[in-house]
Amino acid sequence: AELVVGFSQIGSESGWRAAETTLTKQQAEQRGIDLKFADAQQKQENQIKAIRSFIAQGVNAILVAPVVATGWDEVLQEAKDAEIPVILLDRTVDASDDLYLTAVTSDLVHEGNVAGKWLADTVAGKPCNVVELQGTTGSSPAIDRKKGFEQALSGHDNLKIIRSQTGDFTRTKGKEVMESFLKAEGGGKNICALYAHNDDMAVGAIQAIKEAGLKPGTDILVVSIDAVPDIFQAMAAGEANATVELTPNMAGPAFDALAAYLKDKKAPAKWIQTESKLYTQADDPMKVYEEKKGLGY
Amino acid sequence: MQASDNILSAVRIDKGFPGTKALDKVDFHLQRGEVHALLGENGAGKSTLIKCLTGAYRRDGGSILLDGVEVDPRDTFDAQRLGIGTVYQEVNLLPNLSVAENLFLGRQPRRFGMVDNRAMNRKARELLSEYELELDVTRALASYSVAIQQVVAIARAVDLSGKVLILDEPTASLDAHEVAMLFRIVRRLKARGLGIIFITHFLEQVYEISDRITVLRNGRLVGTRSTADLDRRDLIAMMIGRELAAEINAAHATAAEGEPRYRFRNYGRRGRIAPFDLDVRAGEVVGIAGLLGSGRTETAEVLFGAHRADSGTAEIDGRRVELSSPRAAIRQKFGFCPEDRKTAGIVGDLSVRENIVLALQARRGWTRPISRAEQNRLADLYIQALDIRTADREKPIKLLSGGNQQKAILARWLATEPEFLILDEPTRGIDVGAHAEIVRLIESLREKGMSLIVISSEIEELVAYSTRIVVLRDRAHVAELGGERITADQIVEAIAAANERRVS
Amino acid sequence: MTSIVRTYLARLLPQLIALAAILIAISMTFPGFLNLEIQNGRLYGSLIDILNRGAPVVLLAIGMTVVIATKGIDLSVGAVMAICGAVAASFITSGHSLFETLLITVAVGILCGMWNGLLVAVLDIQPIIATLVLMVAGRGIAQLVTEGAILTFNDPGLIFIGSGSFVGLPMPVVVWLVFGVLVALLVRQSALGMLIEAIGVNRQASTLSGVLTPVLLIAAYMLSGLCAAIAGIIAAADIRGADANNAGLWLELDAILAVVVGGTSLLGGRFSIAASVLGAIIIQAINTGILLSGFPPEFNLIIKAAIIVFILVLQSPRFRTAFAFLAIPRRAPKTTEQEAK
Amino acid sequence: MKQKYLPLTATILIFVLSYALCAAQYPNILSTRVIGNLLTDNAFLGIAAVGMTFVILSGGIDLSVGSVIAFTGVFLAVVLEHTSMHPLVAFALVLAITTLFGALMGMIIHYLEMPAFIVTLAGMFLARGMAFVLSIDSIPIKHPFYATLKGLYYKLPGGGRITLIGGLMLLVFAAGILIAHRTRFGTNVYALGGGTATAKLMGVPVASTTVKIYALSGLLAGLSGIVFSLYTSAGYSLAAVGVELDAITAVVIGGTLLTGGSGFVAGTLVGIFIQGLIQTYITFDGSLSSWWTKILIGALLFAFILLQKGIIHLSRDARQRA
Ligand SMILES: Nc1ncnc2c1ncn2[C@@H]1O[C@H](COP(=O)(O)OP(=O)(O)OP(=O)(O)O)[C@@H](O)[C@H]1O
Ligand SMILES: Nc1ncnc2c1ncn2[C@@H]1O[C@H](COP(=O)(O)OP(=O)(O)OP(=O)(O)O)[C@@H](O)[C@H]1O
Ligand SMILES: [Mg+2]
Ligand SMILES: [Mg+2]
Repeated sequence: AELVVGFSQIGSESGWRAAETTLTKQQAEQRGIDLKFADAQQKQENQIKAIRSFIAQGVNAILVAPVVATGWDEVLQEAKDAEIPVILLDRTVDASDDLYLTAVTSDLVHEGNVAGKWLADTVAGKPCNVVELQGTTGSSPAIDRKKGFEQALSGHDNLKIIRSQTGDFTRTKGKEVMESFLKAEGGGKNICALYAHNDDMAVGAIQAIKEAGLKPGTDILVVSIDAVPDIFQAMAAGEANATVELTPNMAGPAFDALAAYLKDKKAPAKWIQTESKLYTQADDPMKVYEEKKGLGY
Repeated sequence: MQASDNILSAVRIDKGFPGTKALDKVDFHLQRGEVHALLGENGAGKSTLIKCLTGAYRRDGGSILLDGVEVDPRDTFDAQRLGIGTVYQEVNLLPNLSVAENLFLGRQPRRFGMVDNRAMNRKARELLSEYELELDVTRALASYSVAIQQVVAIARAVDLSGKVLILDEPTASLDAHEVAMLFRIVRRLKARGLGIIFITHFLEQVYEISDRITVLRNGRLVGTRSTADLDRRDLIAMMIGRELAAEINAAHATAAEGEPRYRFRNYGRRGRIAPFDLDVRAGEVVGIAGLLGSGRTETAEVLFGAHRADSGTAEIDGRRVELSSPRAAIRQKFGFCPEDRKTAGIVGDLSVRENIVLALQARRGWTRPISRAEQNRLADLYIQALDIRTADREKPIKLLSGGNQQKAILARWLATEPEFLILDEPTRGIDVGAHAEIVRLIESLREKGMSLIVISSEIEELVAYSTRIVVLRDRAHVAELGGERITADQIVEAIAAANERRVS
Repeated sequence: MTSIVRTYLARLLPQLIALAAILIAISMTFPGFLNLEIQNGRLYGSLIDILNRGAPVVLLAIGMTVVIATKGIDLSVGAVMAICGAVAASFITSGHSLFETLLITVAVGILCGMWNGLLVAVLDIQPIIATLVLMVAGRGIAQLVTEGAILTFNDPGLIFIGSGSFVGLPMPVVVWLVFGVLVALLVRQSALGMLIEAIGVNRQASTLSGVLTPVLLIAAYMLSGLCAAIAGIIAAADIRGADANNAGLWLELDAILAVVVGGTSLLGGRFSIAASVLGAIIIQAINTGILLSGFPPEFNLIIKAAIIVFILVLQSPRFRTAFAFLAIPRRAPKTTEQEAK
Repeated sequence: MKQKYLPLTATILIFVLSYALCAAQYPNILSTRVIGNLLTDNAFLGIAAVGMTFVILSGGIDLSVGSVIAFTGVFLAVVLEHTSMHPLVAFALVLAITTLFGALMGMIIHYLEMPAFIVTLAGMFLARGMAFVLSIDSIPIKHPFYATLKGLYYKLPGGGRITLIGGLMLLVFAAGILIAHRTRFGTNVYALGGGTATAKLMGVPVASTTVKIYALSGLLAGLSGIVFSLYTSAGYSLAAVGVELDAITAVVIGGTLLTGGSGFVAGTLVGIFIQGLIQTYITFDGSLSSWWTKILIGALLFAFILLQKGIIHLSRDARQRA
């Protein structure tokens, strides 16, 4: 019979996540999988409910993009008892690893690290004040991307994070917070670089920098994470400098691992890490933009 | 006077509101086993005094002695514990609770720590049977008429009053039968040694039941007299500070001539009022009489389109009209003073001025605002014409005394210069002076050619101004009296006849 | 005339005091706060930022004020903002002219308001729940339009609404100023204001007095929808894209808060558009102040809550009566004079 | 049947009907697993909704519920991680805190005469702010006692389970029903909903009742937070965002008037089940995109309200004709 896979998605809070959903559906279709999609609207309880419903329906496998790391033991145990393999997408959980088949994720700390390294290399020892736009307070990407970035900066005394506020991962807040950074730091004269936890905030901040009469990309370096299409446009225009890719295609590797497992019960590695590729203005941003445009970002 | 006779004494009570001195060093003494009438014009401060006595308002000065001991009830709960039961002026019960819960709120019988609903309902039924009321006490209070609610409020207060019972215009919405019943109970309590404070604007009732009278005017004490020593004329003079020009003349108005202007045929609404025929001429006052719950208010509401009629036709001057909503009726120059002023009449937070111009403005539409100067003129005009006691026209109407609110609503409709005016209990809660003025007003409106429908529980009053009287029973029109037959006796007989028929 | 101005000022006094206090507090922690300069032909500074960033909430608060005055509430405004932003973006990117786009967007907003109004006025559903329906479904509709992505556009006209300037002021500020004045004039120069207040205080009595209650109720929600549409356009134009997922998220709460800080009772009745606008500016001032303060973001909510509680406590009837005692000595001599006569 | 039971009956009717409809399409919905899940997954929401019912019955509203749940979770996680306190002691402590928090809001609402909507909105900011300050990380709770509690369940035939927290929710509902209808406090709550001024004139202790109502809501929100922390074995400051709206929706779908004074605690339980059913149905269907999910939830919410209105209307008409 046809393979039935349940997919509990966090929600649709950003373009990146919409792209992930689109790609997951595409991948399922290509493989002839019947994908049961459940949107949790950013709530863990809804994800748990969805997984329980999947178990009650008797699906063959479950994909989860967990909204938070903790709190999954019980429901994963239930899935295990029902002998339904579970694959984690894009974030891992804080549970014993025999409760799930594998996790297809990037390393959030590593992403921040890549961004930080790029910045350290680029300023090359010159003193540089960095402002940081954090993600939603308390969310794991915000915590980990901050951590990774700070790790990369440690040991570079020339780099200093002078201001750090949350921009809630949105363009609007990114712009608003950047405006206040600019005001607070002498109209932006004290700022040498911006690190944003996602591209959307960076895109908003770039507008704020322009409206303050400065040149983003030159007066203030801009580095961010995700690699959504719009940041490539900004990079092509010289307004953004670098971005670290977080691929939205987590489902492809996940389905491959699942197929292999179902075929001959061969358990895959517990962690399938996706690449955190760094893009800079040197990487023909317009071409990448064209490639990514159609993916549902 | 010996302090020991006094069960409740209020000494030099002061109470001010922004812009008003509602009570000015008022003394009041209530003796054991007496019915003490508290009288005064609308806005004299009667309700305020009551509220100060029961802790509903904080008084600004003065002291209260209960049984010679100084007390200071902080709220009505305190007052109840002290044995003071009160019926406040507007029905102050909770419409969403059941009748039984209203009666026993805060003192429900309990078993094993839980409220014993069965016992409570039983006790409620027992309590109400004293008032000849057989209700389903588990139903929400809201499903009963204002009158029944009033009786329930009285029953509750009586049951709560160990020492003092205060009744603030309890009879306003009661008919003769219920009033008689209330008085029987009051006499019984009096014999038990309770002190009873009784506020009303019905002077007959004052003379029937009270032992002493205290009169307030403009927040000041005018005096306390023994009822037996005070004749009606002097009493009125004490209340209004001058002689009343003339009392209501008993002779009724003559019937208007000519073709009916307003013709309702087979008009009614299922479940509310049985289809009826009604003709009203220009310059005619049709009085509507009937017992409580007989469907008088329903008749008015259907005529005004507040509840859309589902049968029959309406014609004005031979022209068919649709009275499908209050707006439609107002377009035909109808006006309607509802009986329940608190929920259907006043717009509490708005000023007296805005309340007066509201209907006129609504008819003109929002694009044609009445200028502020014109609003002020209208408001001042009616404040003066109807003698509405208010500090100024910008005072929120909810801060006016009950009777003055009623007058302001009347003014709202007069301002629209209606041709067909429906008044549901227009004199309820209105003082003697104003009462006479309103009766005169009704007559002068009729003389100007207006058509009026007036609903009143006061038969004498109906006789005074009606050119015809319709009698209702069980939500149907059952009799019509005209010409010579408009006398109090005839009306009572018609109602009674109807009643007998119901019994048989 | 002067007396009208004076009553007007008296009405706005608590809000003005609160705003002044907050501005002073911020400028003490952040000295450059009150600086204003002209840059590229427009005013530039934190104060302007407050006015500019406050635009969506100010606009929502204008509509919300009228809805609340009718004893209603409109939880859907955030979602309607998202819908309208999405509609604007999708029309402009599919080649429609700016004029057509704005027209359609505004129409969509008004339509959303009409839907709410019909539920409240005709079906008699409680406002919170009636508008909750659109609050939940509306964001879905917006995402349906953008398919969950951020729909970016480059139309200079539309962008101008978000980040252009006019007579030195950012366009959003101009828009809300003009719109606010228009609405205030509309309700106060016509009889609308009074009729709306009457409905809010006592719907039954108003209907019996011939007020067209259902129509006015629907109109109030339509106005709120219109406000949300304009706010949605501004929010989208600001970031040159429609973010259906986040545009206007939880802004309904800020708008309601603004109305309450402005002193309009949630129980309906008396309202003041100007006071609500001030309320919205106060809230934005708090937000901007927090951003400038440099505290870690974990503290944002606590600081905001504390300041709001403080302002509301100062405004609460209990405190105002206490405050009134301070005002009494000015009036007292007059009364004694009168009594002496 | 009594008029006042009409909304409740309508709600139950709608629930049974829609359950049957869902089951016709997906027979698996009848499995004990789904029924067990309905209880377990909605336990925290149900408990919070009981408190919300009281608040709404009194004519108020409590927007702080979701944040208090998050705060409770984070507090427990932090305390259990950093101290050797027994979870039961921590439970008692956190319940005391949330009850006090609710009582404080009640006091502000009553004594400062401020609208509940705004006071509890500030409470919502404050409670979540406190959670952030305690920790922005999500913290797992690994105390063995938690495992013990989670091991307590009754297994139904067919794989379903009645868990401890599911059972607790039913208990709370039972207690809520008892308090609402069989205590003086309960009647006082309805009295406040009928009109504060009148209730005061009738001698209802308005101040203490108001404070108790919000304290109760705080207590139940805290309990709900404990249940949530059992449910996820973690504390997380971003948890339970918007739960207050779900609770309010459940209360209203359950037939309680938001204006206060009329409704039933039992109705809220049905409201919770209806919401749970909607979610289960959507997951079983599994073909809806994120946006269609939202639109459908909104549409179903609307449909339920409409149906309820319709049923009430029809039966009222029928009575009038009779
Ligand atoms: N809460 C209040 N705020 C301001 N003024 C008030 C308030 N309550 C009463 N007043 C004013 O106090 C005065 C006395 O009112 P009160 O209600 O005691 O009159 P009353 O004698 O009971 O009249 P009525 O016969 O019409 O009921 C009136 O002028 C009224 O406007
Ligand atoms: N059994 C009942 N069920 C529901 N509502 C009732 C019932 N009896 C009376 N009412 C309501 O109470 C109000 C008064 O009743 P009705 O109009 O019959 O009395 P009335 O003849 O006007 O007498 P009064 O106005 O003196 O009470 C009306 O609004 C009516 O709808
Ligand atoms: Mg009075
Ligand atoms: Mg009547």
